Amino acid sequence: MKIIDKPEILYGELSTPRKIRTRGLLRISPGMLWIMLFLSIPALSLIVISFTTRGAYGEIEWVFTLENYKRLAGYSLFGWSPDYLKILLRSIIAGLITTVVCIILSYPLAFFISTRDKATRYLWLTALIIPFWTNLVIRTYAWQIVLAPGLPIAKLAALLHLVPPGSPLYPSPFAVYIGMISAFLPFVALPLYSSVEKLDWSLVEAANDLYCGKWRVFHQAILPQTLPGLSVGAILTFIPAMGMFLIPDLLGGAKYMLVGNLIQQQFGKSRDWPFGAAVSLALMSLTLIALVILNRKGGKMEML
Amino acid sequence: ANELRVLIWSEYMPEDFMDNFTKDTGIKSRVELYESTEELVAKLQAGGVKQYDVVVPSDYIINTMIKLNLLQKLDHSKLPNLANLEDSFKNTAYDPGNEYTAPYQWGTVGMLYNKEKLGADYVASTALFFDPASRKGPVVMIDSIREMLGIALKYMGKSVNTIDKSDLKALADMMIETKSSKYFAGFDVGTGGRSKVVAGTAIAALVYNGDAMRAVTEAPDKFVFANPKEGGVIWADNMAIPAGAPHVDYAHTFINWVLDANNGAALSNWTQYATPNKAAKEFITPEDLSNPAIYPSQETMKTLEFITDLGKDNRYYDELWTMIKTR
Amino acid sequence: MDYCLEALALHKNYGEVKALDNVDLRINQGELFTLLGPSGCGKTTLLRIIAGLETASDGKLFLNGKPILDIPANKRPVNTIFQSYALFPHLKNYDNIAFGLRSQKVPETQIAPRVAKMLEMLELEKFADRYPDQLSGGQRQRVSMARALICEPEILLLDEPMSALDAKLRVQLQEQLRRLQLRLKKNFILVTHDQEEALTVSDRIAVMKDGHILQCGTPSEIYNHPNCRFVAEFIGTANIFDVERQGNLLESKFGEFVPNTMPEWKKGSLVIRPEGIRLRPEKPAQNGIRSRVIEKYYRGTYQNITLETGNLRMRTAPHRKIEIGDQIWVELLQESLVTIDD
Amino acid sequence: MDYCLEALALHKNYGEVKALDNVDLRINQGELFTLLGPSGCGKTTLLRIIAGLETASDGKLFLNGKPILDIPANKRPVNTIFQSYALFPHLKNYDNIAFGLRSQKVPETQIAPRVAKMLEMLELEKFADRYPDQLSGGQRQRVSMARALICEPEILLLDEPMSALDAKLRVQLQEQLRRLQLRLKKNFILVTHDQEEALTVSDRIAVMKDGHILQCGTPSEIYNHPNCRFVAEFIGTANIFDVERQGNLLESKFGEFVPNTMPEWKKGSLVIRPEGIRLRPEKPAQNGIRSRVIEKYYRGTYQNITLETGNLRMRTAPHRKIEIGDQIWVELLQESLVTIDD
Amino acid sequence: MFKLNMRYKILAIATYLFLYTPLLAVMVYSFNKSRFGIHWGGFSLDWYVKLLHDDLVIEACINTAVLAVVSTIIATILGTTLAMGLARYPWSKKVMTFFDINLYLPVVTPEIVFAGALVVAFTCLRYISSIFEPGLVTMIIGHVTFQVAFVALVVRSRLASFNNEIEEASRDLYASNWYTFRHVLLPLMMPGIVSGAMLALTLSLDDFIISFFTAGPTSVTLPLYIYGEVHRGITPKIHALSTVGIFVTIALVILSQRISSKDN
Ligand SMILES: Nc1ncnc2c1ncn2[C@@H]1O[C@H](COP(=O)(O)OP(=O)(O)OP(=O)(O)O)[C@@H](O)[C@H]1O
Ligand SMILES: Nc1ncnc2c1ncn2[C@@H]1O[C@H](COP(=O)(O)OP(=O)(O)OP(=O)(O)O)[C@@H](O)[C@H]1O
Ligand SMILES: NCCCCNCCCN
Ligand SMILES: [Mg+2]
Ligand SMILES: [Mg+2]
Repeated sequence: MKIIDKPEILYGELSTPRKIRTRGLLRISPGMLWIMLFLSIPALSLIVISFTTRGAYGEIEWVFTLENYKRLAGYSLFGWSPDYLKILLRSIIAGLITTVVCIILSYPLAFFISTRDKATRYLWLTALIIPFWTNLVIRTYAWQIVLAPGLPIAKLAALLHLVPPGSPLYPSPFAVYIGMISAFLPFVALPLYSSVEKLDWSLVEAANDLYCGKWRVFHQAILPQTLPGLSVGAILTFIPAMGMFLIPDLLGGAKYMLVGNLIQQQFGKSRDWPFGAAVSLALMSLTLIALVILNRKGGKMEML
Repeated sequence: ANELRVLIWSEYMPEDFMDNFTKDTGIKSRVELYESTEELVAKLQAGGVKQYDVVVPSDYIINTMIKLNLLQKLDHSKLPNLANLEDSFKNTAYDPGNEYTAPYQWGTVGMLYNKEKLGADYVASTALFFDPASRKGPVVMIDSIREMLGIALKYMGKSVNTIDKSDLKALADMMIETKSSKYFAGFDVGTGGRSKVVAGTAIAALVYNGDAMRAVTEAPDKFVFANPKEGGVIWADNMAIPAGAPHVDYAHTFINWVLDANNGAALSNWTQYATPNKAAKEFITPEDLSNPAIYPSQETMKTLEFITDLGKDNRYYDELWTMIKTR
Repeated sequence: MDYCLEALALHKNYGEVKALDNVDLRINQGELFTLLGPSGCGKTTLLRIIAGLETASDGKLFLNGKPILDIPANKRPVNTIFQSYALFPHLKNYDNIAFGLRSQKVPETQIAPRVAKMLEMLELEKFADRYPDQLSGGQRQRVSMARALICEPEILLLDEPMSALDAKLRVQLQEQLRRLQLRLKKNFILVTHDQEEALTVSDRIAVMKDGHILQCGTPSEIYNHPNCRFVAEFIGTANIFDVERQGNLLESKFGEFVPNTMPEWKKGSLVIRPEGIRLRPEKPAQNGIRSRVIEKYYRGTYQNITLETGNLRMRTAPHRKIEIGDQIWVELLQESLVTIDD
Repeated sequence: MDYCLEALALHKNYGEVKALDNVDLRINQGELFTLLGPSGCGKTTLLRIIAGLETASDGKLFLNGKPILDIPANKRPVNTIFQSYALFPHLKNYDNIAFGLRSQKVPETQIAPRVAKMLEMLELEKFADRYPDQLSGGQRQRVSMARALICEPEILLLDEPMSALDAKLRVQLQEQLRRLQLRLKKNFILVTHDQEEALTVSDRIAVMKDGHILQCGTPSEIYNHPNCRFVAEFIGTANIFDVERQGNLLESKFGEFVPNTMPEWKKGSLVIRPEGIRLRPEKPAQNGIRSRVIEKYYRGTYQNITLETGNLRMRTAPHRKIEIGDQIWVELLQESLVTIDD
Repeated sequence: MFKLNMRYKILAIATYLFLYTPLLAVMVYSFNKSRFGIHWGGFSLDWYVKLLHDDLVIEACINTAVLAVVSTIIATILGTTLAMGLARYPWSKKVMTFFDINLYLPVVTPEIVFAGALVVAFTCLRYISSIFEPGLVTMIIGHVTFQVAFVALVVRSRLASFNNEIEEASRDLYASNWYTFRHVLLPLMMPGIVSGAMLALTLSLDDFIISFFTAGPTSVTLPLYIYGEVHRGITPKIHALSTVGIFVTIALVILSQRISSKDN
């Protein structure tokens, strides 16, 4: 950047471009360097690590190899089986289902809150924020109680022969989804609510005026208007849900592991950083792809 | 802070144990917990090596830890109580001559089950887990790589340390089938599985004997611990000092203190694990000493096997485990 | 009896608020009818009831003789042009215009020519492929008009369609609207609070206040013969004095005036428009006031002059050169004097 | 030489765009000077350079004879009223008004009476304790004015201060602004693109286009004697014909006209304002056109009539009753004809 | 106006129930006398009493609070200056893109990957200085890393929401740089700073993974403690602890809404 240092006025201040840039850099540096030092650069170094080898005892050996990616693609010591690809796919599906269900539940919720009168609306909104702020560990293990055998839900399931009597409903994919949906619901409902609150009702009326039935009113007048909130919600749900560790850990056990658990295992018990790095990068790529798609669908990063 | 930091399995010492240690030695202490051998190693590798003074790894992992430079040698001059040990524990295969470690407790991995659900004359068998026809209710398996797979190998009649690929393949298939059964109630750490059986969430769990025994002692007519007839895993946990321990002196003091006859007995009397301390034996609760769940009989001993470090081949078990869990 | 629209004793309450209070309204076939009134007088409410976007609390409403209050909005042959236009931002203008036909499941083959005709009629051909936010305010209004007109409604409702536009554009579009209506010979009901707009484009005007209709008539009836003080003040500039009848003179504190026709009442008001006031070089035969100029503004086409006569200020728009401070004679033209009972 | 403000050959480029292109400007002491021009002509740019919120690319600028281009905004004795008012939303109106004094470290004991005086002068006493967002547009404008005036600037700059207001309020505030300026005898520079506003309040007007000043003069000079076609068209309504000089007649395709004074040129334009046009019952002595009425709009105080004469349309504001289709005679008053060299 | 169909109303209320059922279950079972399972052994406050006497729990509470508060303060200061630097200077497009990528990275990186990256970072940095040994410091660093981005984004959008004229008006009214910052910019940014800080606080309190991977022996926080206990078998003591946590959350939510409603 070449800078001709002659007086310039910015925001009313008579100064020079160089002075202004220096001051700007001064302000940006601490935060920016912090992020780069502790996230950007380490994240980049994961790329390097993903090509190294795990030593016999769990140390990194600086022997460069494609082994980790091969393993990810399914080539294991026991022949080919696409376990890890399946887990990635399962994570995407888990993210999708969670997002879709949250969206379906959030619409009535958002409209419900926005149609309360001023005084109680605040209460309903607060009631939505409280679980949102409660630590996820608490919210998640709490389902272990609710789904325990002997309580109504498990009894009902046993009655319907969905599980053997006396069994808990967790660990199971069902429990994972219950946990995921309750954890992420507010992430969709809150931005959606702010969209709904700003809704231009005249469009709904125009649609009505122009002979629309209910579904067409929703599709043409409500959906497009709430799309911004919806895509923020979708981003805030899909990405973390896909990489979720805690909920499958506490509610899925080994029955419904997601890629987050796989990564955790590699950086934890298996002490296989190279493979952990490879899986992390796979997840990161999925995230970026999801972002690109959602961005195109109208989500604005700024709204996060 | 100037204190002894112990990183140890949960529920592995009486509640007043560390207080007594402080009373006796004037050294303050802090205890942190882990639930599996692998977790311990991961923790030390992720920086814990400079954070803790005493850790309690199990037999088979010690070689790995030494190779990873996670442990330092013991200073025997500061450990006169090493003499109290049983002879068999003075020269173990995994650490001959107690160069790095001193034994803490030993025990087995077996079955805790609910007598009310399985009948008073039930003979403990891992078929309850692995044989589709024998399954009777929700069961919890142990979230510990080598031990879980070891028990499964024992059910298959194989060695817990096999590296035969076809055996391992069969092992994987069996585990995956078991996991997909509707009676599979998850992999839990030892104490966790124990709690689920006690809470009634499962009818049986694979757990460490001492953890189970404490529940059995509380409700002897309800719960039973037994080593499965197909055989199981035997193990010994050992005190060791991480390479970067901040208070090496305290660590030696503590290890020596634990090896004291009285303290060793107090420990085992609470944990209801077997003691490696010959001198302590005389203070051990007599019922425990004669309890085959704690001190297995000679015949049972023959069915039990120690896990060993497989070096480079550990990798088979790691990958297998990841595979099983992710399926 | 062939009113296009007839409302009888319409009422609408929002809790305590009486948004419409016994409104009777008859709209003839093919006229451009305007609802004029200050903010909050109930214009939008009335329009929305006609459109079916709001229920009436009481009363009857007939469209071409048939009661329609029970028909939902999406089944009424009535279309609305919303104040904000309410164009669907995610649809191209073409699709916006086709919207109403598509929701009625008109086959696409019929839609295309009808949209094309509309685009042509409203000179929107160039913009068919754009999105509404790529249009100027006036263009958007035309799209919104096309979107409503394509459905061939019995009545087109327009809720302050110009209020968001700037003055120049507003004037242009008013003229355009009027021409369109004359050409289509359709019923338009226009809501506005802009008096000039109402006077410019309407066949007939209803002046509303507080949920009532005060006066209903042609622009010149309403301008020249307001039936009450509110209408006189609300529309155009009016000078209003309190007067008392004394024989065949009306007496005010500024002098005595002779109106065209003597009112019945004893005390009332006299209304005169600025253009009914003439400057005179000397005392006129009757209805004269002598006064001093205290303020004047040059406004391009005319000067706005404020006279001081006691406490009374009047405005007039003369062409003669006048300076502040001048003493002048003013005549209130007899034929322009309107008497009003308060 | 006692100009309050003098700009010599000011230039301002934004990359390729020449926002100001050789602007010369002289503003006398105590006058309300208006910069008038279409959007994008550089009005704001010029104002901001005067305020010190923008650098000039070239040229000189003197305030009371002293060059000021190198003085930063916060040291220039010039204050601005921003289009959005730019009131500090987190400060009460009192503190907004006191802001300029506080930032100059005037002791609080002196601030209080000065603010009080300002509040009184602008009738804002009641609002001192409110926040700006609790005020109406007009009140906000007054606070913004008070905030600037309390600093007793040499020049007060106003950038379209009325553009955000509705028509009625705008007219009120224009009058108020003018009264205030007359009372204070301060220099005001007003920016607007509203011609009527400019004509109403200014002592002098500079009409700008594309970064140039086209004409500078009093309102009536500019209205009655536009020096170019752009000025004529931009201000008020004007009828403009192409004409050619033939002896002492100006010939157009609608007939021959006799102007007040004969222009030098051969081909040029003839400008006439609507009020210079009269309807005549029969052919006038000179400057007459015969034509048919094709459109009329009732506008309350007058009718707007469009005549068709070939392709030419003209507007006039008569009081006679006229119907569409009538054939009428029209006279262009000689004294109202202005000749322009293109 | 718009009226909500009864069916949707019921669905909405059912959704609320769904969100609150687990929380209520935790609260109810925190008063259960029996130690294991959901068998109801009678009402008891013992578990709350036990909490008060558990040094580890108390230490975990203190750690949680210290971690949340300290990281929030650091992140708020860094994030605010960062936002000002980004919003108030005419960076070229390329430079801005670079900044933006770094800024959004913490927002979009899956937590678990973030944690992995941090583990790698700290392992390397440990060779440089011992302050990167696992403990409160590394946890704070980890938390600040994602908080700072959120604070910066919130404050930046606040800065973008008021136009330059405000700042110009201040200069026009004879204010110096410092005076403008202190009396105009800062107060105007305040709502953004406060809500950014609130967001940062929430994120810190809600975090588990980052803490899990960066904690040391003396820096166990409540979520870590609860997670550990849950694996060993949940007891009413954990329910009691969680119940306290839920009520602290409620208090915080209400407090923050008070603050933000004052700001507006
Ligand atoms: N949904 C509502 N609830 C309560 N009162 C309402 C509602 N809608 C309108 N009103 C009230 O009814 C009255 C008439 O409102 P309406 O919108 O018809 O006025 P308007 O004449 O269109 O005014 P404007 O020119 O401002 O649009 C007003 O006093 C308004 O406050
Ligand atoms: N910061 C800028 N960068 C580039 N071009 C600019 C900038 N500011 C103004 N311009 C250009 O300079 C010209 C004059 O702008 P200016 O704002 O002075 O117009 P204006 O007369 O005030 O118009 P308006 O009535 O719309 O406010 C315009 O063409 C505008 O596009
Ligand atoms: N709760 C204490 C459990 C201790 C068990 N140690 C077992 C080690 C087996 N490798
Ligand atoms: Mg309205
Ligand atoms: Mg401008």
